[in-house]
Amino acid sequence: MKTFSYSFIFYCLLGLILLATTDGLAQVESSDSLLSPLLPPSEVIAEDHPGDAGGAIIVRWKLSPDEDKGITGYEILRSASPTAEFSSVGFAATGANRYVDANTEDSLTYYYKVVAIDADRNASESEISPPVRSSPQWFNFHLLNLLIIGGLICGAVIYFIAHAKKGKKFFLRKIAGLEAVDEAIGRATEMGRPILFIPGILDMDDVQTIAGITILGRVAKTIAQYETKLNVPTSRSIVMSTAMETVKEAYISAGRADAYSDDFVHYVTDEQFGYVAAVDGIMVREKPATCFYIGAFFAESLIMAETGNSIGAIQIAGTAMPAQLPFFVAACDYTLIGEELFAASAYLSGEPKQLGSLKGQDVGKIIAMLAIVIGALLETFFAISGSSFFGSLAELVHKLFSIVAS
Amino acid sequence: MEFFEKLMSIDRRVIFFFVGVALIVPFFLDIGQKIEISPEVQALYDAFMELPPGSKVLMTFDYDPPSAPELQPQAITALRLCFDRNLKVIMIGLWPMGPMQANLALGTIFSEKKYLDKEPVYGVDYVNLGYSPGNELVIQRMGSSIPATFPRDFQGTPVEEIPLMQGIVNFSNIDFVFNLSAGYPGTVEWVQFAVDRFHARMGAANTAVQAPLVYPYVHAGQLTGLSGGMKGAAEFEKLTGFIGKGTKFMLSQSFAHVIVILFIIIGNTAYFVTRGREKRS
Amino acid sequence: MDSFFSHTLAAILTIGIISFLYKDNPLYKFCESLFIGVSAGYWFVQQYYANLLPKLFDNLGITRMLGAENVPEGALQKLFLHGEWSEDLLYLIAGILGVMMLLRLVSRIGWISRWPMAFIVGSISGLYFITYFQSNAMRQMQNTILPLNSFNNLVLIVGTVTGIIYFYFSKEHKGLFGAAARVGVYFLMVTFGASFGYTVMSRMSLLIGRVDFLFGTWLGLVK
Amino acid sequence: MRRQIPQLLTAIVGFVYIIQFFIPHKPFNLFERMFSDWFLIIAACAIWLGVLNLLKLSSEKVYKRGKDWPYSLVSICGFFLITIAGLFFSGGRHFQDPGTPFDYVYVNIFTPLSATMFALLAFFVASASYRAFRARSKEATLLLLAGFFVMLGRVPVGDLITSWLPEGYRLSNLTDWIMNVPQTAGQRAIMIGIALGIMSTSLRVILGIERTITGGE
Repeated sequence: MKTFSYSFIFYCLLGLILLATTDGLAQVESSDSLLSPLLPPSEVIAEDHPGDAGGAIIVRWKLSPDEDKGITGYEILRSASPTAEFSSVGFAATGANRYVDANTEDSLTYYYKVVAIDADRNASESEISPPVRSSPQWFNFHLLNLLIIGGLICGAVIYFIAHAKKGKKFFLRKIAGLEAVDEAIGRATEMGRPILFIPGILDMDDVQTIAGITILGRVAKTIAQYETKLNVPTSRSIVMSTAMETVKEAYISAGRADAYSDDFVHYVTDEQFGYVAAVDGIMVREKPATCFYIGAFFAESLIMAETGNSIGAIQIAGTAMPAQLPFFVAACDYTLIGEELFAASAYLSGEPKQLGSLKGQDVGKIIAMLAIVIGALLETFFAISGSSFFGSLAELVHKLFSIVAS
Repeated sequence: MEFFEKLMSIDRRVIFFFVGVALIVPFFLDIGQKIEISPEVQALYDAFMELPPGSKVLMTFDYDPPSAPELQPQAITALRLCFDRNLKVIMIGLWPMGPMQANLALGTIFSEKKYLDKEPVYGVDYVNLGYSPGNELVIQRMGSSIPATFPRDFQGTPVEEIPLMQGIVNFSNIDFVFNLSAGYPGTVEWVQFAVDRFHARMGAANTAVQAPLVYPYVHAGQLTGLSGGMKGAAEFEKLTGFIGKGTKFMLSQSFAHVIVILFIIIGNTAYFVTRGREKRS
Repeated sequence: MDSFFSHTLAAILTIGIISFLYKDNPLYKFCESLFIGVSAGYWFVQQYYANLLPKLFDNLGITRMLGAENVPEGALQKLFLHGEWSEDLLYLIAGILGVMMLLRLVSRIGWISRWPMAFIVGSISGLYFITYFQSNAMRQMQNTILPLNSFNNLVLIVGTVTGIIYFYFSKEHKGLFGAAARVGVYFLMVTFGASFGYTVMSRMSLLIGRVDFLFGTWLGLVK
Repeated sequence: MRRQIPQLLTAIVGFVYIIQFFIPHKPFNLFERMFSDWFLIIAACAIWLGVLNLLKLSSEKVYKRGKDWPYSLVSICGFFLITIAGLFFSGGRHFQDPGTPFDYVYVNIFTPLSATMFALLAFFVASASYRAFRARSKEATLLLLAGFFVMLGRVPVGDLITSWLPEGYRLSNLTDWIMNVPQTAGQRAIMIGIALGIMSTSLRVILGIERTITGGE
């Protein structure tokens, strides 16, 4: 079979050369498709890409019947008129039957052709698609499931916040790291040493930093009641400004505006390791009794936590950076893991409204667990019985949580 | 007896000292360590050796200084192999610092005596086209035109004026791609675009952390050879017969690793001995 | 000679930082202070050339107004010279917010700096709300819906579900629920141990690079 | 007023950013794309605040001859050294090109300092694992075992010790299994929790229940 196709190609090429030498006018492109042993893709349809801001068209086609005979992919050609010249807009790999042309003008009409190509650069063109225009939409229906589930979780959070406002009390389990906050502040006061608070190294455009600063606000309120020095070096200017405002506000609301000083919060440098060098220096020189590391951290997490450990400080860390959690867990006394970091400010505030939102968050967890367990069971039943009923149910659950890119 | 209690709360500087020693000593050791060659590195070496003189090799430097200890020795070995076999080298980088690493590697090689007399000629034997932003899109653009993707070299010379670049249009004019990768964009993207889409022949060197993610491509035949981390560097050096820093670095790393593991064992022994004693009393 | 001087400078700084491992000392203090100053300056210059100049001044056309001919016309020129509306005009909002931020320096109207802060906090809350929900929650849930037909799948599902139970806040971790939460903690511990062990090797190679600089590049003891 | 307006701004902007995700139509599609640029511009303006703060504290120390004041002087000099080099002597926008004074300071001062600080991790990883990897409790034992096996499985020694086992059952395979199965499960639980935590925090901020930052109790 293989030898046959090779000899076929060989004779085709030989014919091509003869044709070219005798005629002298043979164009390689046209003779290429003329002599191509490939069958073209068929039923090329082009449609507006749904759920976008316009400027994109999806092209679909039926694979060439020669798909398994060495086709290496499909070239997508486009033109503004069926009679004008077509030019290439992209390439799709073997087996692909769709391509998104994300570079269209909404005001223009387009025609598409799909060309199957094999390793020897043989090409075979499809028919031309019907005309198509791209346009923008007002709602992205691909995200409907996201809206439903997200809405459910939001609804739960808001419901429990409202419930809490009416005075309903919820049980909340203890979080060791937060139980320790008061003790840690008290200890610093007893020892007459400062408290160091590191709000992470990212800027305010990260929610972890926002969570870190809110916790700083709560902690500062407690510190304000003691004569303890607070030291907050920051690695971003906006974080510095925000932290200053927050700490000031905390001191005012604790009735200790007199004890506040702008020097509590200061900027060091935006550079990750320059900041670490400075923090390490502060640690060994000022010997804080308590260190908080709350926010977004990268490789510096362990450098700071180990230095803090060497000066015998109580260390409370909290981050949602999965890669840094192990280091904090290893080197700190308490670590707020992921979600606990975001729950911390609500816990520390003690306000019913805030605590209500945590209850709402738990509803999200129930949804997640149910989805996983039910989905897995359906999949299992399907795998065992092969029943299409379970199959379609399982697919439904999958779909409910799937994220379609386009 | 007190010994174990002391061990429990050992001064961290003792640990620092041992880690430091473990890292430094191998630099000055000249032991002919037995290095077993893994099939992946052998395949990489063979791929270079199979190229006829004058073949064009595209080397992509997709890493920055923090990963240099792992990848620089491999870059040097590969470059030396190319120059010795009279292969032409085109260097690019998908990471901004990549082309700098390429120049550093060249600097290291050209300081050797062997090349002082017969230094490869820039523009003829090798060229550095610099960095181009755009991650995997760069590879895609190179698939249609390399000169359009890299219109000028590192020093700003238009590629049309560079002899080595004459006749190079896209991957079909490149005989072998050698990718040095420390993450994204890197080997995964090169396989997906250059190999799967444009049918380039390719081998790669990766950091130890990256390598496991890339192994499947070797087994599937998409990658012709892979050298992972310092161990890969050492194997590669052994195959080329030039013992460079990769071998020393690998020793350093293994020593340090063993030290850490030893300390964990010591710590636990001390813990169990002291706890056992507490229980008895 | 010049490169020996630069290498010696770099080597002294390298040794200065490493000396911190023994204890705090004047050389470290020097390196630290130098590092703080130089890196703050580095980012100051970077911010100007990488963000302020191209994103604000170029896009709006201020650079061109000030006489830079080689920069294309910005949004303000398009608006006033040609009467064209351009999306880039929205950068003006960012410019105003940036100036408001700087008004902190004037203590009498410093409160106005809360506006850009509120803007940032609001937009980040909105953006993260949706992106994390999509890529962290939905995607991970979807990936975990697997048939229970292999040991690995079973472990994955049990680990994920018990892990979520550990994070559950509004129910006491007692009885069966407590047992599940404890299993969740075990999974978290394995996770932490494994990722810790996984990174040890790459951390070593960073130091090898510095040692190589000291003994190879600088002193030339290692070839 | 001073308190209400920021809160209102937060709420409106936050809400717009949530709904823009579902609405691909103009002008909503511009917001997400523009935000990162806007933020960078605000940050680039704000760095003046940080730098002035740094210079103020340092010069106060020098002026008052506070403890370790000469080092503060070093910081100030370092700052002006690279800033003046970068802004005035390094060819404007090409300030980072090789050979400029800015580049010289970057390569010979900034880089070694930063790389060495990063490299200290090698030591700290060792001392942290010495303390943390101890079989003190059930949890700690699991931490220890997972860490230990993964560490061993990633060096040649690991497979050497277990070379008597059939292929596929050696230490490196165990490492892969730990990383791919239980490790992944734990990470997923953490990630789902983080997402829920962020959603709830964002809602609290947007709804004005969490006002620590936007001001006012």
